[in-house]
Amino acid sequence: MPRCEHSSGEADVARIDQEKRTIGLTLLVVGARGAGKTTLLRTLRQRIPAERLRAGSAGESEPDPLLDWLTVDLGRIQDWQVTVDLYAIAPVSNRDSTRRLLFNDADGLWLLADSQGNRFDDNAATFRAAREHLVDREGSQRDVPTVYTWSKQDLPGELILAPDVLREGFVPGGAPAFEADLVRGTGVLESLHALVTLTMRRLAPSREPAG
Amino acid sequence: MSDHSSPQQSPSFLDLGERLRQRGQLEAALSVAQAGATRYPTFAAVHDLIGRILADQGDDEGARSAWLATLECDATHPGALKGLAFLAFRRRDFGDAERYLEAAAAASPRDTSILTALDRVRSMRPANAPEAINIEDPVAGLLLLDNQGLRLAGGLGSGQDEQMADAAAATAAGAAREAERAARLLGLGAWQHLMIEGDSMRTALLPVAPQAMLLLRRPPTAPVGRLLAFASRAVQAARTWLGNS
Amino acid sequence: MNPERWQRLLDDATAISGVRGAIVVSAEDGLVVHEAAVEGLETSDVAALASVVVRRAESIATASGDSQVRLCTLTAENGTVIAAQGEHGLWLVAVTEPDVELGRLRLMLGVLAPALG
Amino acid sequence: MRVLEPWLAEPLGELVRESSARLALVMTSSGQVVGQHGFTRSLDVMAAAALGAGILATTGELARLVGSSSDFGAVVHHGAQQGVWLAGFDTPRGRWVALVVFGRNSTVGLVRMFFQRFAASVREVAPVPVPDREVLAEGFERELDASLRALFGGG
Repeated sequence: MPRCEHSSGEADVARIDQEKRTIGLTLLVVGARGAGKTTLLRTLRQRIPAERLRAGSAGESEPDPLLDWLTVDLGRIQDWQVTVDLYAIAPVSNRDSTRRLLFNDADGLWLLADSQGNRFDDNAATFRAAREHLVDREGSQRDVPTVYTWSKQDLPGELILAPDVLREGFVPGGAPAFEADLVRGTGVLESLHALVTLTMRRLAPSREPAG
Repeated sequence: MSDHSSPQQSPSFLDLGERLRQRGQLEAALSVAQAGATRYPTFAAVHDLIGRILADQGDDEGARSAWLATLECDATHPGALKGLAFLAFRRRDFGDAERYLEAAAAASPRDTSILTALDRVRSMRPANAPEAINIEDPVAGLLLLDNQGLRLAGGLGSGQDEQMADAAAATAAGAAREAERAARLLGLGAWQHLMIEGDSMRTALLPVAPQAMLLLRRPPTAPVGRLLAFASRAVQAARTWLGNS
Repeated sequence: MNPERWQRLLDDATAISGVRGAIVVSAEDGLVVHEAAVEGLETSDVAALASVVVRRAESIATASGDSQVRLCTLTAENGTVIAAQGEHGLWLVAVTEPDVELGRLRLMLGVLAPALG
Repeated sequence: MRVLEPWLAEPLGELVRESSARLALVMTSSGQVVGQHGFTRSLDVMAAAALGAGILATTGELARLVGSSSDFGAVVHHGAQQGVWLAGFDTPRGRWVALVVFGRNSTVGLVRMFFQRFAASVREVAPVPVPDREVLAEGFERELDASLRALFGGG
């Protein structure tokens, strides 16, 4: 778990280390049980060059079903080394303290909806719970960059809801949403690309010590 | 097996050996006692009997070995402590004699013969005669150890085996660290000694060098002031020993 | 538990010339139970450090096959810490100047400490 | 031992060494870890930090409920084999919390003493936060986009 190794003392913002010139983003992947969080992370591991992946629970023999995670090294951008920590959290777990901490620290939210019609309520409940968890350390609601990914869009049409229906049901305002076939990887990298961009945009103008 | 190493009751060979010794039949007494020692190797009384027979024969070195063997079986055996005191007295080492008698007195506080002997030894010793210091003697009650808790030389004194000396060394190093830290953090400067007093023993722990310390162990009857004076000389002796090593 | 009696004991101990302060310490947790000290003595530090020294002294005694430790005296260049065992894990601890009447203090603490319980 | 900022290493090392601590955790009052010793699993660090900060907040609330003018300062759990010391302290970076787990070879008194020294040392050596200025230069997003495209294969 990379969090405590290179975090700034500030809460609720990305970890920016002025001395080492590093930026670390914490992104949470949230989805109902079976929506495809683990598959999504597995696909990222396959699609992103190995040298850009750092330790994650994939290194363990079996991914933790309650908390799967992954660190992606985005490389040097201008003179900043940027990394992204992705945490996939089960909607229900006995690790409330861990989850609370992750939601406190989250810079961006990746909401993954199972496109199957019969999972609509599960998705809704999960997203609602995520928003409830997304509070700052004083308990106020936080607004963080969010992208939506509709998984299982490769299933037969009679089983799934169309992207515009899902958008109508779940997406408030103009947040980006992507259709995805998690196994083949369609839409996954696009979603991450959008989320990282939105999150970094939120950081700008960011800060560093004067003088 | 306990019934092979130590008899339930005082066996008849002890009476026989003692009677033969008292009648002056020392060779016969010794063969009986040695047969008994073979049968019961960890029975303190049989080694004590051998010690007395050998002392009667004038074999002080043999007697000393037998009484040390007795103390290995029973660390506070008064007969062996008295015997060792007797041997020390005979070689006019009154300091050693006093030390063994002090240990015997601690083991048998109501034995007036020991207290009488102790008075006599003390009166024989010149008031300012220094007690002999032998850093390497395992029964001298001087244990030199390094700051990692490893024994460098000496032992805990009569009746305490090497294993126990090693255990004491291991704990003493930690105690020295705490003593040093407590004195320093309380603004008391460098520590000089830690004196530990209990019902059965007085123990002093002193720094000898940055890497070494000395544990000095004496019976509770040993006067504290004299113990510390001796400890101070022992530290010097230990420094010399370390220099020579 | 008798704080009034402890206070009397501590007053007796600190009445000896050269005694900077005296405290009742719980050796198990290294905390001050009662104190009578003069200025400049951090009694909580004394309790913490003295209790650790006492515990280490007890370890030496145990490893050497000796019985309970009754009195533990740490002598340093600029003073002495002396701890006497009372009942129920309580120790009477005094901190002194270097020129204290140590012989008298030893005897007094040895007599006073058993009354701690 | 791991610390977020190098200046914390020495005080934390001394706290651990002198108090014979088995585990130590230093965090902000909101549970953000700033240093730790002895934990081998990061998940445990995070959980301990969250729980520790939570416990201290809860006991502070309890102190207020029972009419205490300040919080309890420290919370101590004393078990048969090990104990836990949990206490808050003020630093130039705000209020922090230390959690120390100690075994039979230490005592509450010893941990308390070295915790106080640790807190004083942190107050002394912690750099005071200075005002910020903007950092991400113009063109950052463009470079980020290019980097992501390169990494994700044009995605």
